[in-house]
Amino acid sequence: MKFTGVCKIPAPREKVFNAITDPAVLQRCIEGCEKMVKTSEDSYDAHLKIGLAGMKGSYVGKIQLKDVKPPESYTLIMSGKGGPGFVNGAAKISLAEKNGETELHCDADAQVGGLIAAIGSRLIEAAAKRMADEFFKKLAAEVGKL
Amino acid sequence: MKTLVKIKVNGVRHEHEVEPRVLLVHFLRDHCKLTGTHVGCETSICGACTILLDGKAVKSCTMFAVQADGSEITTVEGLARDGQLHPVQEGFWECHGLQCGYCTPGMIMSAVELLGKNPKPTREEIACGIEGNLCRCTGYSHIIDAIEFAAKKMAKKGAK
Amino acid sequence: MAAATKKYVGQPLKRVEDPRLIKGIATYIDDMTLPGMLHVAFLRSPYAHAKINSINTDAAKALPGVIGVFTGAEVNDKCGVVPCASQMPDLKNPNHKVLAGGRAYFVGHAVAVVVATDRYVARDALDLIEVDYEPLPAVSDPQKALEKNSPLTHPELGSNTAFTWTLANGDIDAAFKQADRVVHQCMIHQRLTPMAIEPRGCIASHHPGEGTMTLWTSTQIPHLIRTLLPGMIGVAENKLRIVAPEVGGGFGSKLNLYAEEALCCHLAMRLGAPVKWIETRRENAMSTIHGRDQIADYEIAVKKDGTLLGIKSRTIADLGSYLQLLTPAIPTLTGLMLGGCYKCKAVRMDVTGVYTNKMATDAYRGAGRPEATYAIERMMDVIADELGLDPIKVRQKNFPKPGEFPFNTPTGLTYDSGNYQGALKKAQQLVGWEKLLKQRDTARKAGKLFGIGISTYVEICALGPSKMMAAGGWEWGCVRIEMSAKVTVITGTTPHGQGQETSFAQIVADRLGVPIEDIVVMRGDTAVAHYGRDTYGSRATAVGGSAIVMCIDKLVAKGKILAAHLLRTKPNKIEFRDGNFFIKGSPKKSVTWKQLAPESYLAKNIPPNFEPGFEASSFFEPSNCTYPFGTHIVAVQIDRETGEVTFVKYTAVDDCGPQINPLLVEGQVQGGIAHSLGQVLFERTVYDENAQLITGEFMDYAMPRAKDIPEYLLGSTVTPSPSNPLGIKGVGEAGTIGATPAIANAVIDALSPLGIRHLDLPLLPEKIWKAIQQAKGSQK
Amino acid sequence: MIPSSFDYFRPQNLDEAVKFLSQHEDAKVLAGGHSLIPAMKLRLAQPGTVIDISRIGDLSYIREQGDKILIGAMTTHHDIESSALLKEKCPLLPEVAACIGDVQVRNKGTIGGSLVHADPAADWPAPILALDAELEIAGSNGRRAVSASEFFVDMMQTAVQPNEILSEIRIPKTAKSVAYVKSAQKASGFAIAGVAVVIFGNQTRIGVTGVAAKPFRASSVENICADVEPLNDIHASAEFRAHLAQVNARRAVELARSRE
Repeated sequence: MKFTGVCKIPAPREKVFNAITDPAVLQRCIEGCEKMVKTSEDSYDAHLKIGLAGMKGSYVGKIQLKDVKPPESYTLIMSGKGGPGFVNGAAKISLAEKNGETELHCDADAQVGGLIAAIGSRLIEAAAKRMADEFFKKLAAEVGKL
Repeated sequence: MKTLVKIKVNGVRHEHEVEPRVLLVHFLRDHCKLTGTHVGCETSICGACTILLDGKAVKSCTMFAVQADGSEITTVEGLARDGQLHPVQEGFWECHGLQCGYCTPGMIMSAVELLGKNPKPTREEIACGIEGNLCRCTGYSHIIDAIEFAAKKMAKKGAK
Repeated sequence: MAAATKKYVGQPLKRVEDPRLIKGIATYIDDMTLPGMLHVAFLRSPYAHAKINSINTDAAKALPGVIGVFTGAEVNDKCGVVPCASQMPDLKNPNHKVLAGGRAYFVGHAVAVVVATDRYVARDALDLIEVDYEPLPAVSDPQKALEKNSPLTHPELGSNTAFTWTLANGDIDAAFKQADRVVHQCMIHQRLTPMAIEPRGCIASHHPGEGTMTLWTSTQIPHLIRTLLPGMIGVAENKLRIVAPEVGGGFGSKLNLYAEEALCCHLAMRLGAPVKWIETRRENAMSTIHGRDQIADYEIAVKKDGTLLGIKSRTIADLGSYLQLLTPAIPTLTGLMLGGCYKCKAVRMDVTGVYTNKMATDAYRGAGRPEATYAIERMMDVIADELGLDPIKVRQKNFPKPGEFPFNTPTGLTYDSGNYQGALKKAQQLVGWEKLLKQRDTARKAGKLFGIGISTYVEICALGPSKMMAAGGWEWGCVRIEMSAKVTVITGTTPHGQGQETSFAQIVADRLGVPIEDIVVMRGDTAVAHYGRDTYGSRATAVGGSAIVMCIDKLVAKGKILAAHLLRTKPNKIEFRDGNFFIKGSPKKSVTWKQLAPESYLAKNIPPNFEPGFEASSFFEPSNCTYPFGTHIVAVQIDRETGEVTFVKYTAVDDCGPQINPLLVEGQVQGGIAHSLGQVLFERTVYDENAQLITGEFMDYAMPRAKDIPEYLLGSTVTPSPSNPLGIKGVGEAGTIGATPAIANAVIDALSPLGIRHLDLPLLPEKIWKAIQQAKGSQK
Repeated sequence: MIPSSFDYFRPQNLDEAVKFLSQHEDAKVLAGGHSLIPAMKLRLAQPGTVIDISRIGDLSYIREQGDKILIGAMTTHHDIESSALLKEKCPLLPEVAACIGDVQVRNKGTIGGSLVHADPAADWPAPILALDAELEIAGSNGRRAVSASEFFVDMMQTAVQPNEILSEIRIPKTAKSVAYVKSAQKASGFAIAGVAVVIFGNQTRIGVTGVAAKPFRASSVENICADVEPLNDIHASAEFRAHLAQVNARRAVELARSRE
């Protein structure tokens, strides 16, 4: 499943970059992220409770930041698994500054497996998109707060 | 944690202490020992588990037994009376409306409900009436024949 | 041979097996309970390919009610590998174990097994097992699997190619040199899920005192399992009893010995208690065999007038991730039937069997033959289209005439008997051919997309002579006239819906001259039916029924000896008719089975050297397979805007030889057509590019429903087969084999005015709509 | 096939139900069960508490009140399909009900359960939007009403909060000039593109389901999907969904007009 998203955040690039590489901010922006623990220089363990309506699943995942090039880009590698299946993905995040605003590009490729792939096929793409929208919305708010 | 569930099945009272999560179909099969009602899927599609709950066809795999507490259920085992087959059962036998027989109890229960609501269905109406029941053997044509046969038989009986 | 008066044979009798089924008192596997029985549940891999670093079962083991939790490390060295009966030179076999070891290689691969006192507890325990998977790259597309840099399904095999197989007969190069034209088309035979409504399941019970094992399992092949299981669990064949109780549909998916069956036997021994496993639908969709899945390039060399000269095919067969019983054999059956019902001097088929990270493919209704028939019958239309000929005339031109049988095919088979033109003609009459053509003209003039499709098919059935089969192609039967003159018939076939309890009783009643009510047919239990080769490949009545006929002949011969003794004459003076043994010319001097049977069992007044009792058993070895054939004609209309296909007419004329019970034959044909209709219009097993299974439930795998079924006009012709004493050809797969190309051809014919020549199955509304859009675009 | 364990409550009335709901954080309301139970059997949903509202008798009714018809949230699809009152005064609902699932599903499944589950491919949202229905929601602070357009928030998310229960659906009476045309997903019967049309004089109102993550009111008959991003899955591409929505809208309008 491929996913591309763009959002504009009215803040300078450095500020946005710092926010999206700060685990505390990430935790607040990722819907259902209950815990995020740093395990090494650029790796984190995350506990997520995500899903749709009553169909929530608990996932335990690892997040790793790779090819970090402040303040322009990095790649977020994540793998998570839980009762209903697993999600593995990589998202290339790049930031461009225009007129004091930061344009965030997200190019993600995710693999969904297990029950969620089989049962939720028609919902997954839309759900992922919704989660991303939510993430961007919260991120903009977070950056505003900084 | 267990709850007492009382259900009248085929005219006989059954009372069993079960967990709330026990599915009605398992209550019937495992606790009442009525294994004519079958399970073919878990998403409420195949209809092999169809029973009559207070006269209405429902899928017993998509109900908890506690939900049926206090109700009256008819399963395929309860259709024949005094050794006399129900006309729908007769129809299935006469018209070769079954092969492996696994979907048959559910199919028969749906047909019974259909003929209760619509005693003179067209072939198309019959097909719609059993849309909630999958059969992999017969290709349905003989099942439709069987239900037509039953409708005629029941009309004759009613006329007498 | 016993003289048979046809009192029962040929009658559309209702089935003797039905009362228990319609009353809901039949016994399927899940209806059985044994004292002290434990329940088994499997944890299955959500990954298409992953290294298993560790499995922690502590929490699951600690759950009250859990008796044991086992992983591959604990059971794989105690159980043999899942057997594959088809031998092929250079076949690479990954030796599939009962549980995944260090690696899971398809979604649904069993990774651990739980045994508990209750099925609810067993399910709960699955959630408590922690598996550390390390995802590995997976391959889903068989064509990509053959590319150089593809991930390997089994790295230790060094390649995804499991085998290559070539069938070559006749001078193919010469055929193509002589051709006026070479017609080419690539076709995809999509993956399908058999989806018997009853999922699989089994109960294993070990008796340590005797050292015996009983396995009740929802299977088509208890006897083959008894042959193969010793190699997996180490219990000798003569200590194994396999029982197929009532079986809720098979369609080939239960023509297998699966890992779960062997593992349940092992667990029953290990834990000293009977164990039961019942598959869920989702498990059934991901870890019971799938069918079809071939991608093939077909080239046919033809003369201008439509004469076939040579057929070439290069086929990629997607085997999935491992070999089940017949996995590699399926595409070879395709090869054998590639010539269809046509004369053609040269055939060449090259098959590459490929491993991918998916469930194994194997025999699903038709097993390799629907691919062949679909290919050749689709190609006949493409040829007609390219040459501007009438598709019926092209077919007729290449039919062997009735006098040309037995007909040797370029693939090395000998078609037993046939009258292809006869079936075609009858189908045309039945459908009202000329009127139907006019109806199409009128519809097209009104701007409608209306199409007529035809298929003239031949199939290979009644499998088959033992030289063609891995484990024997004979069949066993036994007939016993009891002391009471009631008759017990035991067949080595394992009917599971086909109705042989009735059709065999019909055969026996006529041939023994006893009332059909006095006959019981037993099947499916190796303790009762000692030997058998079971039910698949449309073989049960043709081969199994013939074994029964042999038994009857023996009993009648024996009856004559005893009758002669009682009537004080010589056996060669005794005639037998309708249950009466009488002295030739003096029909009043007679005895019946009712008198003979007690005499024989009491044995007080029998001739010298006469063996008491009345029981005969026989192994019947067919001289050849049978080749049923027929013609299906279909008319459809397509909604131009939505791509929806609706049936206007469906006519089929099938020739399965003499019919024992026309009602059952009709049921088989209708059921078979429904499988085809599903395949042509909507069924497909979908794995995504990472080999995740998307169609894992009835929510996503579309099954035919009553509303989808057209009204049928069915007919038959009768051409007996010389391969067996009944002349029967078999009918279990005819519908599926004949219907697929007919329906597809009708849809393509409807689209042909737009310039559309071929679309791959399934012909989903969206695919049709897109093709219409494209055609419109290119016409502009 | 087997759900995980839960505590089960069967309240006698709506107030009690709402009270239970607010007391149990991990609770789900069980109505007809045809969305929740399959999800529980696959363990996609594992509520700790299930509150069965099916015995609350005063939630199952179809009655006339002024220019409206009131439908209790626990009314089954079948009761709507066969209601003489609705056939006469709001024929769109019986027409839609007949398209839902199959006979057995319609006998047990409820309009309220389906609406709150808010599956983007469910049938009910289309007529509810086209009719501009009003939905009454019960919570611990009494009852509130929302309009159909406020009700559907997102995919599987409605205005009904976790501690609330949908109690009633209020629909306007209409003429016979209504129609529902649906392209169904072949396997499950869910809508790929379901279009409900209500013609009120010269006003045509169109509700669309199955096409996007959220059901919607189309602003123009000519371009049904102008404002939405169609879903994409193995059963239909976004392009095909949009096309079917357009075709079905035209057909539904024609059908509704023919009934005028």
